[in-house]
Amino acid sequence: MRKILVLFFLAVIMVVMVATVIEMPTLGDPANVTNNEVPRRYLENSLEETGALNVIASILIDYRAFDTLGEATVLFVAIAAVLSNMKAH
Amino acid sequence: MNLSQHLPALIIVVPLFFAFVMPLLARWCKQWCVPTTLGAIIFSFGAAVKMTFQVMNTGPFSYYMGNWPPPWGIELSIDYLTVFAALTINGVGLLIIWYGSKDLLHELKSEVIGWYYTLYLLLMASMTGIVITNDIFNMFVFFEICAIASCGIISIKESRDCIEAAFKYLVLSVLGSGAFLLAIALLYMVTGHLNFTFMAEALPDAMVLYPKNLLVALGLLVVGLGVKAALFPLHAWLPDAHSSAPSPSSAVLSALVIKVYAVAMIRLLYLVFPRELLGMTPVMEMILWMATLAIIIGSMFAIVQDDIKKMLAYSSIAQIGYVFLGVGLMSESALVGGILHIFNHATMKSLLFLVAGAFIYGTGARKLSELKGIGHTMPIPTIAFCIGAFSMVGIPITSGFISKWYLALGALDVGRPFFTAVILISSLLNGIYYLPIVVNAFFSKPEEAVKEPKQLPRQMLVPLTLLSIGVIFFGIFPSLILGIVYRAAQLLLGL
Amino acid sequence: MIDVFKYLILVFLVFCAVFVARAKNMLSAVIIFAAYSLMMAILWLLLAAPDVAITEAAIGAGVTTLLLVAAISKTRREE
Amino acid sequence: MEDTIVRYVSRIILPFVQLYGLYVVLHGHLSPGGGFSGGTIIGASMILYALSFNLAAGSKKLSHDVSSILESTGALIFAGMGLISLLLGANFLANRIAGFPLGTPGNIFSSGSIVIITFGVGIKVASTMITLFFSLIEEEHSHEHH
Amino acid sequence: MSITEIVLRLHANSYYFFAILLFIIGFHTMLTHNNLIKKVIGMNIMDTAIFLLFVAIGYVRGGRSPILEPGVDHVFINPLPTALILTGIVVAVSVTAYALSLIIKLYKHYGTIDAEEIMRIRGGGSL
Repeated sequence: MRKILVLFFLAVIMVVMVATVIEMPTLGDPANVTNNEVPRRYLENSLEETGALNVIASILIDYRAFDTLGEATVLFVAIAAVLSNMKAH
Repeated sequence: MNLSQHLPALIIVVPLFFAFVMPLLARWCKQWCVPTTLGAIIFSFGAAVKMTFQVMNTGPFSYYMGNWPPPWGIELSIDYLTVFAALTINGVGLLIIWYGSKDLLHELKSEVIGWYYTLYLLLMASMTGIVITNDIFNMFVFFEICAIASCGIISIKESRDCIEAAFKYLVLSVLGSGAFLLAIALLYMVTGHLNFTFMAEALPDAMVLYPKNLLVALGLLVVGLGVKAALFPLHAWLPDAHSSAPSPSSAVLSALVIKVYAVAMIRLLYLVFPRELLGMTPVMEMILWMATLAIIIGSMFAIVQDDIKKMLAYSSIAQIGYVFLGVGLMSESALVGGILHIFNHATMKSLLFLVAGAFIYGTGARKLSELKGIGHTMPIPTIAFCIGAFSMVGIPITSGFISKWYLALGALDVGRPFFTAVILISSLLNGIYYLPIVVNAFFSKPEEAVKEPKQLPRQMLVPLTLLSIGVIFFGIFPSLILGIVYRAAQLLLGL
Repeated sequence: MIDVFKYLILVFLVFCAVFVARAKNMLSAVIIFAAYSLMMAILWLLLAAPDVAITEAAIGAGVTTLLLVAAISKTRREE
Repeated sequence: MEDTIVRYVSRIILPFVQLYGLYVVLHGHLSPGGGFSGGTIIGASMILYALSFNLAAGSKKLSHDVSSILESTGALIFAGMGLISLLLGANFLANRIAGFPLGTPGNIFSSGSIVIITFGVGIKVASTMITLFFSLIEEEHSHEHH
Repeated sequence: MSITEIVLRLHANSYYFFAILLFIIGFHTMLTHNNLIKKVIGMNIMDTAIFLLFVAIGYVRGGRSPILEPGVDHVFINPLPTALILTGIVVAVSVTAYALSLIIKLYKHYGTIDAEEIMRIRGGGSL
């Protein structure tokens, strides 16, 4: 019974999501709204603004470095949680 | 270098920095752990106070990480709501860990206490980050830190219930974050921005072109944040997690962590999504009804509990309902009541959990039936409990009364007296489960278990006293905090 | 041509995801999951995101698998 | 896992894997990769070492003290670079505006704070992966006395 | 909208479609399986599906990976989603490690990693 209920629930989600996928902006279209001034500046100015050839690295560690500090912190908190859990018992 | 100009970054980074140092301190100079933790949180609290004055004098401002302006870099936004939340988090968090510095010694094994402070500092930093950031992906990263750290301070205790509760909490948190990340993807796809301000500008256009994307994203956001904030049908993890954890963890989880997600939800719904979209869908109405059910059913569950911490945990489900009631009613007074309740519930629920911890510390008893007559043997914690309980019920001159008053007024403002009735009924229900404890504590003969309690050390008594004074003080002089809450509500509603 | 390749990988991913759920032996579930991660890394190469592909191959297929195997070796192997 | 062939092969392979990991870390700003992937590769090579010889040897190679120092150091390098840019008069985690020299694009020592932070992240991730694995696999020694 | 049009749209957005499909499968594994390690694997599948969706947003037809060559002009993909997902992957592995350590401890205390059996031992509730 529970399994059928879960399947029904997931089917509903699937239908809604597929309807959304049909409406979504076409994948890979250069005219998509995501290709706005944000990636343009990353791609055109990152060399002179950060000096890195790999644009991903310049986003990761310069433009959005605070995210990456958070990411390093996630690893740190995982260590803290795992070690405290393993030592406590 | 002008330090005060960088306070928005330092309020997050200083606790983070000392959290990174903490394992080294715990290994080689143990006695420095507590002063470092307290110092870092005092710094953050001071920064929050300084920024409050700045905001009240000169208006909201923002801070650009790495000097990159918003659509490219990460922006921290300091406005009335964020600074209010940062103040609450760091102020209450400071008192809780001050209390915890003694209480943890008997609840945890000595080799993990250093890790507890690490996790606590990370939790503080991430909560401040969640409320202060103006970037949705940055918020997601802080969500994850917050989720793991808050599970970590549950599973650190040596008991199998804690492990099980932490696992349940982790799984549901991860589901919530997954829904949130999917929502970010859907929103980014149609707006091209991650910054709240820029997203808000792009959304009205996107709403015309891609309505389904936005509706699905809205649904995912409400569900994802609802799971984390324990909004009514999604609260299954809360009672176990909050009752089995060490008392300081219960206090911080109930008082602060679930509130932080409520603040995130308020900011997203009011500042990012266009008002027409919210009007088009019944999402606010749904939040309203979920909040109502939370208030009634949470209180009912709390009545039948015998374990004091479990009762307080169920009461938290009811109390988060008040916050969301204020969110859903969408009137100025109701929003003021909801936001004010974030602060008021943080103080009174942390007070109650810490008193419960003090009872357990003193007598080892956690059943309500064993705590009869405790007022004779542990007078100060019991008086503190009375103050917290009165505030929960909403008796005048306590702070709980003020926020309920504003919520009731807000419900009348929008012409829905039904919700005023809900607030009254829930006060009655709160009375049913809090007042017998108070009465039994003072007017029954002491039970065997509570006859000769351990004396509470000063580090535990002072935070309890300060919190009870705070509950009374903000009940008598609410204007001190209402000024900033009013401005926050006006900013959110665009008045 | 590249479309056919893409669909092959995508369908393979779906099969992997289904068989992970159905596998009775935990170790084989983990191995299938490692294959899933590697295929995902290849898909990300197709999407011109080599950084994510390298990271996924090292973390998803490497470290996550190791951690899962470690957990299985400490618990039970059969479902 | 006391197999001669495994030991022999891993003894040959390990230096190359570690060299590759170091390359990925140090060239993070020039080619795909970076602190996270490179650090994971180095960490995985240490785990391979531990698995093919025995766990005690692996643990000895990187004792708990060392790994906790490395983790904190990596994270502190990151946060420290941010604080240094505060001292230099820019906002937190600024690079060029804080006055870090960008150097010639294409060199290993270019792009200011990026290369230092990548190195710090590499250290941190490598030691984190090792610690996570060993803490999951290790027998607990403390559970007799409670 | 006719069937052909729907199929064409799904073909154009095939990555999105399969990402959603994988998400649902992972979610299903997480909801219905009692084995806790299976739940963790399902969680990972769910996460990678979201990452696939996110990376696909950044794709631009005919674009190259954003490694600059001074003096040469190419069409590049949008680098922002790629950078975000690098963060996401590390987050996922941290959560996995912590969840597994909890599972090992659950096994030590209850002698099983089956959610229903654990519930039976504790009495009541659901995991």
